[in-house]
Parts: sequence; C-alpha cells; structure tokens
Amino acid sequence: MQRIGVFVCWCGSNIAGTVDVHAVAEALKTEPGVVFSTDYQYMCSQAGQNIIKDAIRDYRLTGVVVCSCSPRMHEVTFRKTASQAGLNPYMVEIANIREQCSWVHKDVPTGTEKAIILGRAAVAKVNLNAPLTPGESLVIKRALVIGGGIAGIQTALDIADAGFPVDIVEKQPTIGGKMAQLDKTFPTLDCAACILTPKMVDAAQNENIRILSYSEVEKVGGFVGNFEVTIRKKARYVKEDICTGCGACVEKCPMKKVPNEFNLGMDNRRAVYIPFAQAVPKVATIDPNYCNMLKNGKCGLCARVCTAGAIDYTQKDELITEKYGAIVVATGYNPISLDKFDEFAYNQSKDVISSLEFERLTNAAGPTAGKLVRPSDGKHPHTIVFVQCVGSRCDACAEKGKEYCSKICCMYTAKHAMLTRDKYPDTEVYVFYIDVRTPGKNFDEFYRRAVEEYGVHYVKGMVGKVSPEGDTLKVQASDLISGKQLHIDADLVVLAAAIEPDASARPLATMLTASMDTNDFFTEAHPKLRPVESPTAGVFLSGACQGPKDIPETVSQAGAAASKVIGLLVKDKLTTNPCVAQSNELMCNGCSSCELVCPYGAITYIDKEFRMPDRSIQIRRVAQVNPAVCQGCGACTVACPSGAMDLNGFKSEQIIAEVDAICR
Amino acid sequence: MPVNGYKPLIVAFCCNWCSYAGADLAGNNRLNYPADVKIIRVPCSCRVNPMFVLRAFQRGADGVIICGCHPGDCHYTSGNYFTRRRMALLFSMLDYLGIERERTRVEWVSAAEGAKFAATMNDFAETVASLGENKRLEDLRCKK
Amino acid sequence: MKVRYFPGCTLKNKAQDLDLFARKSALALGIEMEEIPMWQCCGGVFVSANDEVATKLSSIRALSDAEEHHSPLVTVCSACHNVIKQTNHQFNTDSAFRQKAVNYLASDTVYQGGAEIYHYLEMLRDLVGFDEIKKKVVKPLTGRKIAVYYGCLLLRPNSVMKMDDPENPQIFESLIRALGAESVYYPMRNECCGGYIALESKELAEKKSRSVYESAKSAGADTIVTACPLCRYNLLKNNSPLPVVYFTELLAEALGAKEDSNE
Amino acid sequence: MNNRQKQEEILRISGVNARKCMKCGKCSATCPAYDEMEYHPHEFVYMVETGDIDRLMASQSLYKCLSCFACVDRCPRGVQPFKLIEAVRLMNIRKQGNNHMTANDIPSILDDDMPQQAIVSAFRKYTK
Repeated sequence: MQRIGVFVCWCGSNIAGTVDVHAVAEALKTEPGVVFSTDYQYMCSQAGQNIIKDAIRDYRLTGVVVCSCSPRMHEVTFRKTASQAGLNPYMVEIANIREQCSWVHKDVPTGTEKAIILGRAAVAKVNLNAPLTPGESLVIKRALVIGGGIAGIQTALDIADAGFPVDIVEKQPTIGGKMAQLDKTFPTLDCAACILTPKMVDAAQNENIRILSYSEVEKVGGFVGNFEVTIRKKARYVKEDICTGCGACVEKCPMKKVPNEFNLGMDNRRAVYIPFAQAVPKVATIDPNYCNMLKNGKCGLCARVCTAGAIDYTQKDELITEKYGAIVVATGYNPISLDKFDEFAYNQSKDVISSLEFERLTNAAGPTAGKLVRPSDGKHPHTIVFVQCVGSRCDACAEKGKEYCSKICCMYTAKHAMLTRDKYPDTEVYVFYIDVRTPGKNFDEFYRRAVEEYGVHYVKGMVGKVSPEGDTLKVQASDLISGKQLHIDADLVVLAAAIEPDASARPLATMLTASMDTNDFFTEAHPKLRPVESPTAGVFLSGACQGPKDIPETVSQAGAAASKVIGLLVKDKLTTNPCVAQSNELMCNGCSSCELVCPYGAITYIDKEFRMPDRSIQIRRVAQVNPAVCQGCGACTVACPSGAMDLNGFKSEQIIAEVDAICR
Repeated sequence: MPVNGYKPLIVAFCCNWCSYAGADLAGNNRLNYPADVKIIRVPCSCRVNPMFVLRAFQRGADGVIICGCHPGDCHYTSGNYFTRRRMALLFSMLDYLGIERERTRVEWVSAAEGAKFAATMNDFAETVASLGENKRLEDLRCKK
Repeated sequence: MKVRYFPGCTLKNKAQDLDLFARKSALALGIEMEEIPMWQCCGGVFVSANDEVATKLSSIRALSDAEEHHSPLVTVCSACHNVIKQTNHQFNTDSAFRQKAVNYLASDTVYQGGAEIYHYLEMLRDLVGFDEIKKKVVKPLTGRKIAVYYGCLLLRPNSVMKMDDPENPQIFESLIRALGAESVYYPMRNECCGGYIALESKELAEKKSRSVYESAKSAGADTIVTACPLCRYNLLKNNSPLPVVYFTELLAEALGAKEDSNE
Repeated sequence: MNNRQKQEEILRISGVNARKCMKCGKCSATCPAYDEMEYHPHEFVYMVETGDIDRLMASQSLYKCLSCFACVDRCPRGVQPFKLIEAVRLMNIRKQGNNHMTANDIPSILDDDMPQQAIVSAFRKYTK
C-alpha cells in the first residue's frame, strides 16, 4: 500500500474562487492510501514546495498528488520537488483543478464536487504508480543540415564555429539557394551576391563543414542524439575532387539549348554546366536528360577537352550512410506555379513575368546582364504593372492559391518598383495592392520612399484581367479609392507569386516523423516559446521551411537553430523519457502486432530462452522495446492481443483505476 | 445543459499533445462547459484501449468521448489513425449491444482549439443528457 | 455510341443551324443523338438563389432521363449546358434543395444525381477524341483563320463547369486545329459579350460585343466561331465585321456532312 | 421586413458569406458592366455585409449585371459577389408589383432575330 500525500493549491483565488479547497483536502483524506492531506495558497511557491518536501519526510510518503493547475504547467516543478525530498519523481501525479475545473465552471458546489472526483482519480492512479528511472543515450557529435540556402549555410557555419562537424545536403549542384538568384535585398539594397557568396566560400573552406551537393536524403532512422541517415549522392558524371571548375567543358559542349533553371528558363545553358560563376562547389555537372553521350553514347567532347580528366560517364549514384546527433531542416521555399491564375495571362504572354523572373532580369549576372527589357522583343518597357498577392491570401474554398500571406512580396515589390524608377526614370510604375504590409525595421520608411521620392503609383485595388493585344498588355484593374475601373496599357506585368514550401519537404517530414501544417510548412514545438525546434526531438527548423520569412529573419532563425543544436551536441549523454512501452515477456506470444503499429521502429523481436516449471528450456520469440527509441505513444499496448505490452506511467491498470474513480 | 435536471456522467480521454492542451486553452479562455465532463490524460489517443471505454460504460458512464490531434497532426505521426479505426469498430459493436452511437464519439481538437473543445463538450453533454441514463452496459454489481 | 440529347428551345427556333449540324456531324462520327422526349425549356439562365426550385425542375427531368437510360446527357447550347450542369451540382450538394425538388417532381423514378453531362465540345474531346475527329476530316479547313469565342457560360463558374481552364482554355482551339484550320489567339475569347443585357441596354451590349470582335479582328481572324446562340445574335446585331458561325457548322463542313441530303 | 431581416434573407438565399471579403476589389476589376453601375460588385458585398440593403435594392445596378460569373471565378476569397447581386434582385422582384419588366414591356424591345434564350432569361431575371 502506498502512503500518499494530497496537496490542494488555491492558486490565489484562481482555484479557491470556485472550488472549496478545504473541502477537497478533507474529502480526499479518506481515499485509500492517503495519509496526509492539506491545502495552501500557492503550492508552486518556495513555501508551498517546502510543505510538500516536509510532508514527504514527516509522513514517509511514497506518492504525491498535487491538485493544482495543468500538469503541462507545473508537473516538472513538482516532480523536482519530490525528487529533492528523496522521492522518485514519477510518483507524483497532478489533478488539473484549474484549467479543467475552476476556470470552466461557475459555482462552488459544482467546482468542488468535480475537483474531488479529479483528485480521487489522481489518488487512484498514484496507488498504482511505480518508480521510474530515465535511461541514457549517447550523443553523436555531428550535425546534418538539409538544404544549402542562406538558412542552411548560416546554421552550418554557426554549428561549425562551435567546433562540431556538420554536413550540408543540397539537392542542386551548388549551395546558395534562392538568395543566389536575387539582385538586391530590401530595405538596405545591398547586393545579394555580395553578402551571400562570401558565406558560401566560408562554408566551403570551413574544415568542420562537408558540403554534399547534388545529393538528397533518402532514409532517416534512429532518434535524438543518434540518427542514422542515408544520403544519395547523385551521379554528376564529373569527379568532384578532380574538377577545377575551369569551364572548358561547358564552352565546348555542343548541346546549347537546355533551359537554364538558374535564370528560370529565360535563357539556355549547356548539357554540362556550372550553375553560376560563384557556385560552391565550383564543379561542372552533366545533365543526363540532355547529354548526348549519356543518352546515345555519341559525343564525348567534354571528356576530350578536360585536361584534368575529371569527366566520368560511368559514374553512378552513391549512397552514403552517416550518423548524426541532430538534424536541421532548411529546405526553403519556391514561388507557386502561376498556371491557375491565367487571368493575368502568365501562360499567354512572355511579358507577364513572376517577381523572381524580374529579379533575374535586373540582375547584372542575369540573362540580360541587368538590362531591364521585355522578354518578348527585348525592348525597354515604359509602363510596368506590379500585381501583389497573386495566390496569397486565397480562401481555401477558392482552391487556387494559399490561404496565408507570403510576407515578403510587399517589400520586394516596393524594391522592384523603386529600383526601376531609379534606373529608368522614364518608366511609369504601378503597384496594385490589397494591403501594404511592412512590419520590420526600416520597412515602412522604405515603402514610403518608393511612393514619395521615386513616384511609384500605388493603387489600392486588384487587377482583374491582363489581355495581351499586339505588343501591349491591356490591364483592367480597380482603383478602390477613386472608385474607378482602370485600363492601363502596360509593357510588362510582374506578378508577386505566393511562396510555398519546397516539394521535398513533405516526404522529408515523413522520414523525420516531424509534423507539418496543412500548407506543408514544418510545425514548431511551440509557436512562441520553441520556434526553431520541431516537436520531434533532435530535429530543428531553419528558414522558410517553417513559414514565409525574409533574409534577416531567416538568418536569425538559422542562428537560433544552430544554438539549439550546439546545446544538444555539447552533451555527452541524454536522459530518455522513462514513460515508454514495456513488454511482459511471459505473456508475449510473438505475434508482431506491436511491431507493425510502432511508428518509430522501437520494437524488435528476439528469440529468448525460458525455463519452464518442469525445468525444461523453451525458446520463444518475444518482443523487446528499445527504450531509447520508444516515444511512449502507446499504440502497441492496444494492438497487443495478449495484454503483454504496457506503457510505463500510463499503465492499463492505472487508467482503469482512473475510470473507476471517476465513475464511482 | 441538464435535461429534466438529469446530469450525465461523461468520461473524456484526451491526448496530451493536442486535446488536453486544447482543454487547458478552453480553461485559459474561461469557456464554460458542463462539469459532467471528466478528463483523463493519455499520451496519445491511440493509448485508449477499447477496454477502457467498455469499463467506463460498465461502471455507469453515460457517454465516452475520445479526443486526439487532427489527422496528419499526430505528435506520434500516426496514432490518431489507429484510434479512428479502432473506435469505428468498437462503436459499431457498442451500437449492436444497445449503446447508442450518440453516446460515443471521436473528435479531433488541436492545442489551439480551446473554443472547439468547449463547444464539442457542450454539444456532447447535451446529446448524452437527452438520451438519459445508460442502463444497458452498467454492471449493477459495481454499484455499492 | 448513344447519347441523350437536350436541344433547348433556341435550337428549335432561331438557332436551327446549330442543331442541324450537330446532328449531322454526330451521324458522321457514329454517334446516335436521341432527343429526350418532351423536354422542356431550361429557363435560359440559372437562378443562383438556393431557395429557387421550380425553375430548375425541367433540368432535373432531363437529367433523370439520361440517368434512366445510362447514357451521357449532351447539350449544344451554352446556356442549356450551364443551367443543367449548375442545377445538377446544386442537386448533389444541397440536400434541402434536393429534397424539395424530388417532392415537387413526385415522379415514379427519383433522380439519383448520377447523370453525366457533356457539352457537345466535351463529347468531342472526351468521348470521341480530337485525334479521332482529325482522322475523319474529309475537307480540312486549311487556310481559315478562326477566332473561337467561348463567352462566359461554357467556362464559368469553373468550380461547377470544369470544362477547361477558364482563363486559358484550349478545348475549342484544339477542335479547330483538328479540323485543319488555324486557331487565332485573342484575349477577349472568354469575356462576356453582354448578351443577357441585349434586351434592355443596347449600348452596353454593343460596347461589350465590339470589344470582342475587334479583339478577334485585330488578331487576324477571318471568322468567329461560337457555341452560343445569344453570343452569335449579339455579335452580329452589333455589326461584327467578321462572320459569326456555330462550331457545329464548321465541324459538319470539315467532316463532309454539311451538304448531305437535308433529310 | 426590416433591414436586418432583409440582410439575413439575402445571405440565406445566396448562400454567400460576405464576411469572407478582404476588400481587394478584384470583382470590380473584372466586372464587364462596371461603368454602367452605380454600386460596383465590391460595394455590393460591403453593403450587404454592413446591412445597407434599402439603397442597394433601389439601385438600377441590380439590372446591369451580365451574369457572366467572372467575379465568382476570380474572387480569391470565394465570396461569389454575383450570387449576392442575384439574391438582392430576387428580393426585389419577388415582392408583388416590383417586377423590373413585365410581359407587356417585352414586345416593344424585341426584334426578329432575338434568340428565345434572351427572352426566357429576361423573364427569369426581371419578373416573377
């Protein structure tokens, strides 16, 4: 029999206002096992905790029930208290009489009656509690960063600086991500390449960082501190360690008509290519979809001109398996496809472009060397219309775009408009907006400058239709403030497309058992207090994979994720949650039902010798739970047909005792 | 809302990560629901053994509700899918035994849905109260 | 292949060509168009209010007939197609409306909501196939520059009509190309001609029609093709410089069915 | 019916949730009859949302809508302004004596080529 102490908290008037706390303490005194019962104003205060500690010693308590706020609030506090008084912390149970009682019920008799029942259930549970000891697991001191954009690069650099080795896995042939494609950055207008490329070089030169470019994560196993990840290094048909990046092969490749994805298809590249001049690693890659040698076995020109002998047409994909203590997801974003918004004629005219295409068109390293011209005829545009919120803030039932605000479009559109007016004062620039959202340091000032100093026409309203007629784009729009329907003959229309998580995020989340929201953004462990951690232990989030964000926000989140990783990797060992499944080997019949439902692969089967009553030896197949891998969901306990599987801390008999106490 | 002054006994199993937190949020926002609802915390809705539901009815509960994370949002990835299937089977069996479908329910309540939690409990308590006392499965030997 | 055919009143009066050539072409393509017996006028426009029942019953009768015969329900007139398809959608999504409609009809066979509705164009695309039509063309319309005119009713509301991308449709163009003619792109092809206002506000109807045919003309078309009698009337009434013909006529011409004996 | 009841009736028979509107004005940007209207599609939605029904019911704008569904398709919020316009129009003509057009008005504006479609739909849209 347990010796249980009951401690009823007033929480000032939060509980005592609707619950007669004395009556609760009094009523619970008569429950089986209870040897001490009291109430106090603030149980979580130092004085309150001392009451608990003293009672544990004085009454030789073996179990504690605290009737107070939610266990999500102070369970940890009271467990610590118990442990300081020498009691196993898992002998403490909380009856939630604040959030789930005093705050939701109005009158004292009702509140008191329910509080007593909740206390009774907690007492019934503690009667069946058993001391639990957390296990320990080793921490592998190496981190994996998935995604090599600015988020991934920054996270990797910060972790590497703390002295831990990091691998960056990037699916493209170079790191750099979206930021490498941008021209200038708001609101300071520094050039994106000038601030990004030194970081890319730093990453390449840092001895703690290994860049696995043109690679993808294929399989993830293990758990916090000890993940095992399989990475597919795709064949690039060029020996990375030998290639000097001289570009001779690119120059000689006869396959000249490959759409250049770095410039969003606005110009062409060769079948063997280096994405851009500052690529890291600066190594050529052969595109197997276009290379004649790989497709038909005819050509081989690049191998002939490569003096280093780096070309290898026989290269195969390579699988690398590595162990990591922590994983950072930095898979970033993409602009959405504009196919469903053809009222803006994106698929009907070359001169209707997306904002990212506009970035490339104004970038000195872009397809036009930075000269802003119409893609259709190379002429200088005189009237440019920018349309904001294309696909953002769409209602779900409209089934076209995204429900959320993409956050970055207001600012980059202001930047595009301002830069256009600055460089080409002869252009008329219209921006159609629903709301201009500029919360950020110097953001609104920036937008106002576009209007006041650069004369950008901001029109409150939306564009309804863009009609390509001859070489003009007829834009029909509303100006809600003047109450007019506007008809503008534009030369160029720029659509601020909504952004969405990269398509690789969803399968990755499944591999990591990390949760996502309905928009495929990764979910944080807590939206306010744990913004860079995934609810899955050991998985951290960096950048736009968690939600739309601009560069400064991405960089600060990247740093925050790195500091969380470092905090994990400096530990040699981790304590594990003791509330894990446990199989009673004598009852287990080896059916594998539990193994099949376990989402973590924590259950394995072993053949074990059993000594039978007649002293004979029998070998039986029984389930074994790896407590370091088990997360304690309990799916297996219900699947088990023989009742062998149970969950520590939430044993079947404990829950049944609670049910009985409530239904008494 | 008691019907004819009758107050039902309702057992609610709530998963620790979503629904229990949703119930806490209902409390934080002071959203009322009947005190007839008593919550039992489980790590995941998939920890709820059909046996627990049967036990509750045997001991005189008038309604049992199981709340978990929304499909796809389970903290343990897939636990709530197990719950959905298991309970669909159990409830149809209970229906066969004469425990009306309305006395059993599975609901998805996220940690952010305090209002939904309260609304769900109000609705469920009202429905169960309108059915009156559960006599079918109650084991009178359990009554003192 | 057999289909149930709902011609609609305009096709029996002012738009007899649309009907005639639809039948002839179908014959040439090996499709049997069985006219629904005692069909009733669709009402010309779908009344979107969800408590409006009586005006939608004629559509449900036609739908029920097609369901009974396990055949696709085919319409040629854009307006009939729009009304019948929207009515079917409401029947299948609004249980209160469904109940009322079933009560009103008080018929022995209750419509279950399962009819498959095809516009003639969709029938050509989905049940025959444009490649198949291309093979059957005997007099290709080589050299013709056709501006297809969708108008509004075929495409919108897209969530119900689901014929094609409402902002950049291709179905009509594909047909024209299958017939051997050149399909001329012009941006007003899916904008409203103002037809429904033609009775009341001639000026507005004229303004809208003009913007359509001028757009088609400046794109270099020699003919405008439509599926809607009202669009055709409106464009011609408002002095379209280009001839406006029904798509079925072009189809019959290309299939060599136009000059067949007039039965 | 007072204003509030009219508002509720309009929302009920249209099935529209006017509160979904985020005031982007895309419906008015897209409307082919914009220039003929006193109140434009986005104003319709706003006036129904705020209960400014009487002015709306008295407006000739109701009969300028071309039923082209462009506002329905292009609205990013799924508001369906057309259905509101139609509901307000019906509220008007369902009241006895409020027909916008009667059978006697029709012959004078008819011409020989007018398709049946236009005539029957005029009866649907303007009379009861």
